[in-house]
Amino acid sequence: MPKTPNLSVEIGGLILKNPVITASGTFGYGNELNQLINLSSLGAIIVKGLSLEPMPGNPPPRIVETPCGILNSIGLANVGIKAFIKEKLPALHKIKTPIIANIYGHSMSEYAKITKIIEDTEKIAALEVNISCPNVEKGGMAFGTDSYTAAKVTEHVKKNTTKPVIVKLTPNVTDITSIAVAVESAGAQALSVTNTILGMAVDVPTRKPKLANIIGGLSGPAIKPLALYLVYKVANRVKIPVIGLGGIMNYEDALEFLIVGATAIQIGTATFVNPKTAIEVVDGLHNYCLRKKIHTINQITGSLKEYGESNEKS
Amino acid sequence: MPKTPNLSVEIGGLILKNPVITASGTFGYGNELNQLINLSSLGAIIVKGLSLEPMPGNPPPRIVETPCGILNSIGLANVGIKAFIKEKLPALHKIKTPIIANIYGHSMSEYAKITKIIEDTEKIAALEVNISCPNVEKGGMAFGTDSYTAAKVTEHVKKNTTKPVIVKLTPNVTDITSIAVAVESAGAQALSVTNTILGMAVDVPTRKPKLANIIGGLSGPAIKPLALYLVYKVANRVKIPVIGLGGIMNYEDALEFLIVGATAIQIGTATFVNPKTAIEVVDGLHNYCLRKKIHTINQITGSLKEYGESNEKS
Amino acid sequence: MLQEKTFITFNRMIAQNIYLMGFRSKKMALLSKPGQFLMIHLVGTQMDPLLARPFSVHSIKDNDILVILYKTVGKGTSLLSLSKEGDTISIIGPLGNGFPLPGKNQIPLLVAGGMGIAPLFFLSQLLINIKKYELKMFLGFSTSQEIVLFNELTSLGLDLSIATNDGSYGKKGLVTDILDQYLEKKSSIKPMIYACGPVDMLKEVSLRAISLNLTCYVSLESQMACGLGLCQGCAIKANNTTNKPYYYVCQDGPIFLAEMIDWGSL
Amino acid sequence: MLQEKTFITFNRMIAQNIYLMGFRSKKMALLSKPGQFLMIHLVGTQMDPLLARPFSVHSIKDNDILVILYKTVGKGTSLLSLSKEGDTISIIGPLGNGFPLPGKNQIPLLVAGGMGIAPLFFLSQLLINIKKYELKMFLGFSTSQEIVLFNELTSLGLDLSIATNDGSYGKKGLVTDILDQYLEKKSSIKPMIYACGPVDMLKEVSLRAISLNLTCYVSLESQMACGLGLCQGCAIKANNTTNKPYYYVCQDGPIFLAEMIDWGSL
Ligand SMILES: Cc1cc2nc3c(=O)[nH]c(=O)nc-3n(C[C@H](O)[C@H](O)[C@H](O)COP(=O)(O)OP(=O)(O)OC[C@H]3O[C@@H](n4cnc5c(N)ncnc54)[C@H](O)[C@@H]3O)c2cc1C
Ligand SMILES: Cc1cc2nc3c(=O)[nH]c(=O)nc-3n(C[C@H](O)[C@H](O)[C@H](O)COP(=O)(O)OP(=O)(O)OC[C@H]3O[C@@H](n4cnc5c(N)ncnc54)[C@H](O)[C@@H]3O)c2cc1C
Ligand SMILES: Cc1cc2nc3c(=O)[nH]c(=O)nc-3n(C[C@H](O)[C@H](O)[C@H](O)COP(=O)(O)O)c2cc1C
Ligand SMILES: Cc1cc2nc3c(=O)[nH]c(=O)nc-3n(C[C@H](O)[C@H](O)[C@H](O)COP(=O)(O)O)c2cc1C
Ligand code: FES
Ligand code: FES
Repeated sequence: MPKTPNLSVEIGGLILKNPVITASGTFGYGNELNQLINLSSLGAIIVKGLSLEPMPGNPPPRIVETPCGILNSIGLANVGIKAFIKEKLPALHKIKTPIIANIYGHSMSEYAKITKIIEDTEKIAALEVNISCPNVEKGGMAFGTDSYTAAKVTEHVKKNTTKPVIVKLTPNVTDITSIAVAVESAGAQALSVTNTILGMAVDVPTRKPKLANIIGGLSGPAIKPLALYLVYKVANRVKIPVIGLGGIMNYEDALEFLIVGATAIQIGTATFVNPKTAIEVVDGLHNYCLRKKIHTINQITGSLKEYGESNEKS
Repeated sequence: MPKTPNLSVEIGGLILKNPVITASGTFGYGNELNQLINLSSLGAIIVKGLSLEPMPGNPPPRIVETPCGILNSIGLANVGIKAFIKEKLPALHKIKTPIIANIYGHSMSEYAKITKIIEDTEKIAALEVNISCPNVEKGGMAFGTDSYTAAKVTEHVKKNTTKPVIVKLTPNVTDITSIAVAVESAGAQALSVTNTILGMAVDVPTRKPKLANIIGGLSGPAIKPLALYLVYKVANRVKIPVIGLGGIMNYEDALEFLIVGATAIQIGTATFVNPKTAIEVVDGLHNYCLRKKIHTINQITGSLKEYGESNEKS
Repeated sequence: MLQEKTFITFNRMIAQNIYLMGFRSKKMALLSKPGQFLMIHLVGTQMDPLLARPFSVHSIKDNDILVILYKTVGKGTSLLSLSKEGDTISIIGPLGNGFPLPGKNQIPLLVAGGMGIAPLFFLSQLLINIKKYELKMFLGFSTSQEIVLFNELTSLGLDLSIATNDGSYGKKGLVTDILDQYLEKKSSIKPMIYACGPVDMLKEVSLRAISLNLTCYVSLESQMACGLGLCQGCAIKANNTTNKPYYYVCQDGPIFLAEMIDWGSL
Repeated sequence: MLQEKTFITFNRMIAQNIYLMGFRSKKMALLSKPGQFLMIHLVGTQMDPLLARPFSVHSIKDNDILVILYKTVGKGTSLLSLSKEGDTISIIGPLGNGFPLPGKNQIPLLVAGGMGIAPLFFLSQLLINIKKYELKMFLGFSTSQEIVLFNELTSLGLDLSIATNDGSYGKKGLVTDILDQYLEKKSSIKPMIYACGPVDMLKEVSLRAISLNLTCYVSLESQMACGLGLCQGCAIKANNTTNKPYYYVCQDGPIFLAEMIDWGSL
């Protein structure tokens, strides 16, 4: 009888039962799909980006579909860290899946303050630090496009928590590896690669931008080739685990990210298309490992072969 | 009777009868589609990137389809500038469309040498300087990711020619406007925005990269939102004309680029999907102008409205 | 909220670019209330168009067939119009809040512009079946060719007043014109209004209702990525007398009280 | 080279995952030679899959219907298999060089592996019609269920030898095994070989032909973006005795002399 494959992975000391995580901003506050899927089957849940104070977000339209992708300019609309803990988190208490808070600050000290609040919140298992949001004026992506400030934000967060710290990088840079290395040196225990790419769209009849904010972040299958490349580059450069995301629609896409070096993956836009995607990816990975007699999913991470190499082993 | 709209545009002193140009690397050496379309109807033809010596290009596979896009790692396979002039250019002599040479050098001095050869070649109307190819090891994109070297390459080319010099930028940078400004100051008379985005793809069954070169350049509709954003940013920053490209599939896409500030546009990957795309875009723009009573296409360039603005005028 | 892969039982054009489509789902049919909507995705491996599209529940047939009424306006709806009986589609629903029913002494009045008839048909079925009202409906279309479901509505027993922009049927003008006439004439009656249609029409109806102090529910649309409360994409500006800056159409709506919305922002 | 939008006249499954499809184009039918190919695109506004797909001309019916034989292996071919009589498709062709015909004293021998039968069927029709050869064809399939066109080939008058990997029909083994047997037995005959099939098979056939000094034409495939000589994508490594580093399958091929190719790179 085939052995049940071990899908568990470790991210900065946190053990996930499988490498499939739901991406921030695409899974609400964690409980919205409670009626459709078994949330406890997920590797982890990353909730909507949280700021110290509530943020209203950008004026609508905030979403527009583009070829094989979507542009969003949500602008980090969120209820704020305190309301999240008070009003949203209790619904997740019964769920046996680590909850990861995605945090965003307008300044270094805001990052520190949110971190302190989370440090005291038992149900939050880890932090994902968003230094790469393209949709807010102050801070946001600016923190993530420069090695020095990226490292500084990381330090501010690290100083204030004992929980694992994941830093989420932006693809909108000339050299993502220098930022990855800086953030690693500053103490990040994992990296999420990648946030959205900058983009825009125009409504020809009215000659207006399709997003009220003019500019938005591109996600979905359209960006998968870029995301995969960035994960490949970063994973070959840092020692900490890389969590890959960008356009993953099914378990085969997830495998591509693992193969180029990701330890875990996140499902973002795909959840909008099919809310069961993350669950189906968990099942798909499980069955793939069974079929291929792979005992632990870690064996897949970084298993990319040379082009000319023979493929007898697989 | 409605007046025939004036579609002509000017790029660095060169007058094109319409703003529709075929993009380098997607239109061969200019004459391949001679049997299918009337080449003289095009605004201009940019031929495959040419180097001083012939280049073999990268090993195959060089092309892979991705969601709404393609990744290529051609590696600037070309016959070299001399063979181009001797063997390919004569076929274009009867065509009443400006021929633009896209050039690529492994070093500053190679850029200068190719430029000199082109300066003496009457049929070549202008140069497009590729400082943004992701598919070659030396030079290539490296020249285009740094303001200083980008400006230096531009100077080397400018010094050796009286023909209009267009510089083609890469999207793989943190701040494209700083490069655009540097290149403008160095004397470029126009900018092409944008070349391909870096990307990769993995074949799961064999765990090998789908491209032998591992990494390639992403083009096609998938990148349109990013390309449009970059054109918008650059056009708002420089005084010289911007030629927009990236995922244009039809005349409406072309209009989006004009509206955000492009003076002309290029058709790349779309020609693979439908070789008549460029011609159909010319017709589409013509009919749009007729329908909307727009006398000269220049009126559309940079006509983006604010989101809240009323749209009575259009 | 359910997610199901199911089969199309019919898909037919009932007017230029306007289609009625049915698909079987007993469970979802049982749960659906007028004003709620479904997210519909054609099943396939193609990723363009990428997202599911929202459609109101238009009616329930034979207790187990959900019916939508839709107009082809772009890629997604054009593709939908090509699908045939027996094709598979994926639906999530019912979503959103649905129309609150009238109170004991409230007299409902339905106002539909164009495709706004889609959810109001289901509502009128319910109102007539449950409460046996003398139900009045004002309909606006751009032209007579776009008038759909005339017979169905009439045989339900509705009292219809129709306006067309080009005057090709009924009163020439906007649906708000005939509504105005009615409200002026019968100023003693204080009906409650249910409205669905283009945003400009909803705005006009709402402003009237607010100024006349009438209860008015509108069914709003906005760009949706998920329909499920995950993306925060479907924001619509709240009237500034409330403390929420934005409502989310998929969760807080799509049915709103007229005075909840900042109409100036739309 | 022509580009046409035309109609599918038939599209039917002839074996598991294998389809024959015809579409009308008198002009293209007139121009097409065996070994040439078409770029085929389903007409529509969807952009996934994005590119057209290359298929060999499999035969010409009634002088004006182009026929292709294809196997569903991915997105594009699966979509193609769903299209029906009357659907519109866009084709560009004929493309590529086609098979050179045998010289006066050359005896042609056809070797097909799996879908390699697609272009060789057209070639065998032509050879039999024009030259009245005693035409021998070696066919390899993975299993008997994949054997297609057996009756058609037999009634053309071809002398067929079949191998299947699993031995479910004919000789158990590879098509090269039965070819080897033949070449050994009839070592006095110096046939010229036309081969099409999976690259590993073509490699084996080519290496034999080269060592026996036989003229051998192979029909090669590679990843194509355009099929038209625009993209330089379809490169295939040239044998290093030539001065071109790469051939382009769409322009220099898809038919190559065995010795032109660097088989070690494939
Ligand atoms: C809650 C809700 C219920 C709806 N019910 C119905 C219904 O019962 N019948 C019906 O015909 N339509 C209904 N719609 C609108 C329908 O969802 C859109 O027409 C459809 O999504 C358009 O898809 P498309 O791919 O054809 O168009 P696209 O190619 O996506 O867009 C074409 C045009 O339609 C506009 N558009 C796209 N999506 C929307 C949207 N969600 N709201 C408003 N405009 C949009 C675009 O801006 C564009 O101008 C409803 C929308 C919502 C939010
Ligand atoms: C000149 C030429 C003639 C051809 N003639 C025929 C024919 O007559 N009948 C037939 O069934 N097929 C033929 N092919 C192959 C056919 O083009 C591919 O099977 C088809 O493009 C696959 O498209 P897809 O979207 O279904 O698969 P995809 O989803 O694109 O790919 C599925 C799998 O097929 C492989 N593949 C994709 N395209 C090609 C290609 N061009 N060559 C080789 N492998 C590929 C991919 O690597 C992948 O493993 C020919 C190819 C060429 C180049
Ligand atoms: C609507 C939307 C909202 C998002 N909000 C956030 C956010 O609050 N914080 C964050 O770090 N990333 C946010 N993201 C980015 C996603 O988490 C993810 O990095 C990106 O979408 C790429 O993955 P995908 O292609 O799988 O969606 C958002 C993305 C979308 C589409
Ligand atoms: C196959 C291929 C080859 C290309 N070769 C070149 C080249 O030689 N020089 C160059 O400047 N750009 C080259 N490009 C980039 C295109 O000119 C264009 O910038 C890019 O494809 C984006 O436009 P598109 O999305 O319309 O294709 C190539 C693109 C493709 C797809
Ligand atoms: S549509 Fe996603 S939250 Fe409403
Ligand atoms: S497929 Fe484009 S050059 Fe051959």
